[in-house]
Amino acid sequence: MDFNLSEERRMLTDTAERFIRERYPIEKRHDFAASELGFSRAMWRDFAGLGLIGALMPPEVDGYGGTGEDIMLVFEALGRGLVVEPFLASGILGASPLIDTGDAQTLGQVMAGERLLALAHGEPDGRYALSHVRTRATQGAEGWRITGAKSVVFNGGSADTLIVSARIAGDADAEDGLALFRVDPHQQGVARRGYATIDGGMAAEITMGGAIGEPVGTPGEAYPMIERAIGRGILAVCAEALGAMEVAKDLTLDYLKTRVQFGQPIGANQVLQHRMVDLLIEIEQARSCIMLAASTLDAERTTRERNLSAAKHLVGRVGRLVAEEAIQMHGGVAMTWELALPHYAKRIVMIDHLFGDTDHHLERFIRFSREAG
Amino acid sequence: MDFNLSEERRMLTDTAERFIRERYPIEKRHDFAASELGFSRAMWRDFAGLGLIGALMPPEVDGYGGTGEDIMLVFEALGRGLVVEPFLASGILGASPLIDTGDAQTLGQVMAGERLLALAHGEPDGRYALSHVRTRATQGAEGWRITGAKSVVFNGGSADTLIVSARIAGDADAEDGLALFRVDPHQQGVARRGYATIDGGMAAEITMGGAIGEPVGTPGEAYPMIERAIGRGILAVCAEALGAMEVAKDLTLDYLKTRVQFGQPIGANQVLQHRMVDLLIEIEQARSCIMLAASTLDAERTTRERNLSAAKHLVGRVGRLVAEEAIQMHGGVAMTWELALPHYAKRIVMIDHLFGDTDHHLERFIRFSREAG
Amino acid sequence: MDLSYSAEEQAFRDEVHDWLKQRLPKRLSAKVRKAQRLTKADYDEWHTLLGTRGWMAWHWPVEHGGTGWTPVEKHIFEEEMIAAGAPRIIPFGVNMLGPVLIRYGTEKQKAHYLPRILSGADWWAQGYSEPGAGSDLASLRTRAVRDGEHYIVNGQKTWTTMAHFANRMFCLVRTDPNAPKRQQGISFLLIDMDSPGIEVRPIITLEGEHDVNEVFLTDVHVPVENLVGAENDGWTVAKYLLNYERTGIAGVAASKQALAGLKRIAATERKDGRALAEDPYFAARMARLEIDLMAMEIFNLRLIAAAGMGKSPGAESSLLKIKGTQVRQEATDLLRRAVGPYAAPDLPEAFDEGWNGQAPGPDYALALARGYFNMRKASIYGGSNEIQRNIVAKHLLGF
Amino acid sequence: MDLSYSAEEQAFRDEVHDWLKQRLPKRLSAKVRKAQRLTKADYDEWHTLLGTRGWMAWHWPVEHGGTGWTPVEKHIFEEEMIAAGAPRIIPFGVNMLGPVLIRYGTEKQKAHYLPRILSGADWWAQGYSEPGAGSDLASLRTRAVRDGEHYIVNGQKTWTTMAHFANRMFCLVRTDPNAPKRQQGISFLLIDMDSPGIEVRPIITLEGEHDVNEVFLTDVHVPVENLVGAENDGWTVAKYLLNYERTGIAGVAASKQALAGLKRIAATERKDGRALAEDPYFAARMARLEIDLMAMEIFNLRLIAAAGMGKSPGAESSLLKIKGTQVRQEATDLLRRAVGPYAAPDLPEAFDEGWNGQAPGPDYALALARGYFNMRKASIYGGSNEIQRNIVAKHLLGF
Repeated sequence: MDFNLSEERRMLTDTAERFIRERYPIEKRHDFAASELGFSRAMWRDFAGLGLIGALMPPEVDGYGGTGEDIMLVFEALGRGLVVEPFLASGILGASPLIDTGDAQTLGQVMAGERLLALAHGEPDGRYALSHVRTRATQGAEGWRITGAKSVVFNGGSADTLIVSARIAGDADAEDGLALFRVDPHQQGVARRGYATIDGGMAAEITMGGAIGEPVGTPGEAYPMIERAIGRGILAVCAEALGAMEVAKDLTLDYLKTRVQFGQPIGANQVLQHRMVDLLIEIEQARSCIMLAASTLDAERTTRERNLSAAKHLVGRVGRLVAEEAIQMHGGVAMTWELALPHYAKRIVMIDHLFGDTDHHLERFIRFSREAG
Repeated sequence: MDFNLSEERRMLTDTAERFIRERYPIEKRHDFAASELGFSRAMWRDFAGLGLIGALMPPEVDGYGGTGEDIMLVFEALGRGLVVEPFLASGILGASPLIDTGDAQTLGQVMAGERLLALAHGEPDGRYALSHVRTRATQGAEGWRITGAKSVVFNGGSADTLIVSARIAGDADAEDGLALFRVDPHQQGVARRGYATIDGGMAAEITMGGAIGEPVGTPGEAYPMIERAIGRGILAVCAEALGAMEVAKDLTLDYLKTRVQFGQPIGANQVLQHRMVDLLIEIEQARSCIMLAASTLDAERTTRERNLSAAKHLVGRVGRLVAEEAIQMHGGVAMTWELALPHYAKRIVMIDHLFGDTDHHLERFIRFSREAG
Repeated sequence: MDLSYSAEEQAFRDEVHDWLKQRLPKRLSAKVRKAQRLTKADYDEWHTLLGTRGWMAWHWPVEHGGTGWTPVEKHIFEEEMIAAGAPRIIPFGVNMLGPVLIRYGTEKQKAHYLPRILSGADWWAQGYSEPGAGSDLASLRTRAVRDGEHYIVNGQKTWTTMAHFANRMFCLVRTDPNAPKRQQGISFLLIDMDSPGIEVRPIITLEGEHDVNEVFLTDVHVPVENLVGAENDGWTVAKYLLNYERTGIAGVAASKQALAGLKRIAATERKDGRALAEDPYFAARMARLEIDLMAMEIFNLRLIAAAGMGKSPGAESSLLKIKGTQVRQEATDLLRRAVGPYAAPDLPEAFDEGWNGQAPGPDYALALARGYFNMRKASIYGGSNEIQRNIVAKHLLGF
Repeated sequence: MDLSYSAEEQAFRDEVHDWLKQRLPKRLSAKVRKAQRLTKADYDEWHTLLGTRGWMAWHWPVEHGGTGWTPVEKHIFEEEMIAAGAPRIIPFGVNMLGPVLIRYGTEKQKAHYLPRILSGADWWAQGYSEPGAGSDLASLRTRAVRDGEHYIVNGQKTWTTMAHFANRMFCLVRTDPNAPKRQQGISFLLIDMDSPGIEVRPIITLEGEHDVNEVFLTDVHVPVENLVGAENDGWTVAKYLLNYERTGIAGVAASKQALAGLKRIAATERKDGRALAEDPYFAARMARLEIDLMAMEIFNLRLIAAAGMGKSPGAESSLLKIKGTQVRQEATDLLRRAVGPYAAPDLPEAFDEGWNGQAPGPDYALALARGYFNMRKASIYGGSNEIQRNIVAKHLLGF
């Protein structure tokens, strides 16, 4: 066992954190989020230049990272800055099937910040069920045609390339019969409706009526790739939540020490001190569980998914506690847009709505634990 | 709506509380509990003389109470004194079917403190399932004969008369086909093994091999009577837990104000103050829910059982909190036999093991809520 | 003890229910149900209707235009109002200032202001909080200096709810900065919002809405006759206001309404091929909330009935406030959870009257994350739950 | 970062596992598994076996007979010991006094006492706590007055675990009552339990057991050479002891063992016709516990590895202690719940070796309510969790 970061990883973390601290103040973040695109293209290219997108990809596709540890470190830094650029959509969710199929060419464009991806997988009424796909793909003379509706697709409105899941066989909830397709969103037959999300992001509803798609991997056998993509996504957002929780805790600690009420810093109240201690403990518990999930991201399925669900469950539970306590200890000011803290709280809480909430993953953890025996 | 006690009820409560306060110190209680019988026959007769057993029975069987409110008030007082006399076994569980069938003669002996009852219903592997009965009864030339094993029967070792549930038809878990019998425990064919329980009570394992029994009510249709008996029992132990929680809270409050550490009463610590406030709130919540259950003890089934399960669930949840916090705030002394507090804590916690724990009753509440629509 | 509603109470409920069914404009209840933004005109319309029926000032003594209802009747009224989707009654005039004027106002003040509250002619704002004060009300720094027949007021108020709709504001100001205790030297003033020197600036809340404001006061002239109570005795007045009976402090009616909505949504949402309401975990979360709420309803009525007519339960109010906000916030948490991924989309335009766009998911999902984040305030304002615990520790537990 | 066990670590685990399989007497592991009372002879037997293998003082530096294990190896050792059902090593001599003597003892003290600890010849008790002191250790009142070549000790110690088995006790005493600060004027003494004037009285715990004692000291003569460290400098010694490395402070191994037992029981117990482990609520409670425990295992190793060999993680220990007790207590809570009505029967005689009576329910049920109530102490002793939070607030959060 070894709990230390390598020299390389330490440099990566330092670079990312310094850049975000210096170049990504919260006011700019709000401006980016409020723009039509929902993020800054210039900033995205800067992140690419720093190698932060490439750090999410393995050497097999000419990246320089891609392990669970890399994903964890990058996203923790992103979470600390509430970064709205599409790391999750492009660098993780859309990229994952292309990593699995070794599409170094497309990923080269992604790592350079030139091509934006989105994974169009979730559907209306699918909630968090991973295999729920009603979108259909059929093979005709001119290739594959896709018809169906995709829901809450992160950065789906701005993506240059969509990775779309569709069913070529089986019932709506079957794991078998799924396929992934590369779809050009600018073609006729694809309609996108983008909107903002409450935590500063962008998503889209996407409908396809006979859209042309090019298979990614073997049609009918895509479920494992989808699970891998979502698994990487789970690790990424857990680490992002961790970064955001650290900042929320630090901001609160700072506030408790500086805000004076009844003639003393409010942090002089023992109850607030003890509640801060509990936050500290729970954040360290979450970090530990995320480290475990990161370390087994490339392990066999049962171990990998069990640990991912453990982490996502715990982050959901701890995240709510941290967000609510940070707001409560700040008091009224935390209810204002002007302060940075509530934006951290919003992101932390809303991460529970990504890829399955705390209850969903507790159930899933139990299922995989039974498999593990 | 009216939240006040009648003059009569106020007198009943005052009498019970004063008697217990003055005549039932914790040292005597321990002596009673440690005796072979597990309680004091003399004290039981005194309680009878005060009318506290009769207060649990309705006028139809020559009692002078028997409503939910009466049961609540008596058991709250008993809980305050950690009384070990067999109110629950004789006055509630064993008495309930006799109330339902109007057996004023036997109940007269019970109210006088002369006859002890016990309800032998639970069985090995039955856990908290109300309809789980494997004990069989068959009717022969000389009447009914009962064969089977009963488990954790409160005061079953000392009872003069057992009320035994047995099955005359149906599967082990069917509600139909159940019967209740009056069984003389001194006959051949009944073996009893008594033992102490960790909270100061007594229980017994009872095996019957062809024991003679006399039906109580119509054989085959006893389930509603069993549910009534357990329902009254639920209300009783909820109220008992309430009384015990009040004392645990008061003892803790007193301790916080008098115990000096680091040069000040430990109650000067704001964290302990706030935690006491939370106990106060939760105890009042529990009291409110118990009042609701008491007020609908004679309502139609769905309302009655739903409110009983709500109260039992909440008492289980709040009880654990109160018991654990009271011990924690006392610190090391709470770990000693010598102090009264841990005995309250033990009883409060173990009440969750009677008639279904907090999870069991949450599930049951959900079931009855669906019935209520 | 009898916890069922009497025939009279049931008849009262029917009366309120029927009136609301007939007189509450459908347009308003539709907006309330969709969580849409209500305009000043919406509130004015509703206040006027209630005033006409004599139900505007339902907490007041009968002789001043109140109702004389029992605590249980008040509870029923609140339940029916919320169940019908009625806009809330803006409380600053009728629930806060009214009782203060009845107790401390001059005859002239009463004669002038009370009818205007009853009719909805005045919209009052509450000028208590100041920047940096938070729950420490007595630390206020807004100064009022006597100058002939006026006070000259300078300072700043904050968290002033709906001040952008108000034409008047009652205000705590410091009239004696040299008083030995901070609670002394404070006075209670009535201020016209159109006085020169008043500027209202919006505070945008975390979900991007404008309900609260900062109010800047620069050399604002307030006639001396607008003083309520004695000069430098404003703390007594303020405390009276805080302790005035609040039947609804636990928010039972609102939480019941939220739970009912939650149940509807959980019956509609699907999870793993069945209704979310049948998922054991979600069902357990809902059931725990419901049991807490059932208990709290009795707890609330018990305490209010015990305090007696027109009186506040005192420090017991703090118990209700704490539990009430816990239950209310838990309800908003479950509502947010219930809609899964659809909690994320945020369409601010959907909360304007007449919006007829389409939500990405079900319509009811749009307001739920907002509702959750917005309701975090419940445990902060009006004295945070920490302050409430301090109060209970001191006054009920004797620490 | 690599959170898997290396080949060397795995080999180490096998070595420990094999040794325990061969050498741990079945009689002892059976008693441990049944939660039966261990006698002094049981412990002595086990200590001697460990001492012979060189694993008695596994925290000590190699030069004094320790092992030189890494934190991960120590963690593995603890896991294997508990998994095998080994009796716990009584910590007072080997884990507490040993390191103190190595750091502060005279050469003569080291030469005399350390081998006797290694061999199990001495059984030490810890004389820290006093009546009324609780977590406020520095308020101690036991007096030691120098009289020639002796200290004359008078006072009372309490919560003295296993003092009825001990032949020696290390003790904090007040040697200078006039010191300006309470922490000054305290000394650290080694006392023979057979000295005249010592009386040990049992304290019966809430579940009716005798593990802890009161120790009364009346004019006890202690040779001056039994002073450890400088006179009046005992607080430094005491603090060192408290901060000495404790790999196992979070109790990960014990909680893992408890969880494994819980899973076995939940697979056996029936609820509504299926295994309790398949009940959604109970499964959820167990899974939450397991996830907390998985996280805590990493947390524990992270902090201990970061602190480095032989050093304590400092105030971080408090984080581990708090979380560790929460997890441990939760495990005992679920164990108690798991057996339903059978948690109630209490048969004290069942915990004596050789008992072959029958339990009313399953055998494993008998110890579970006792275990739950007994484990309440975990968040109280060794500095309550409240004290631990105070420490963290001060030293890690800078309050």
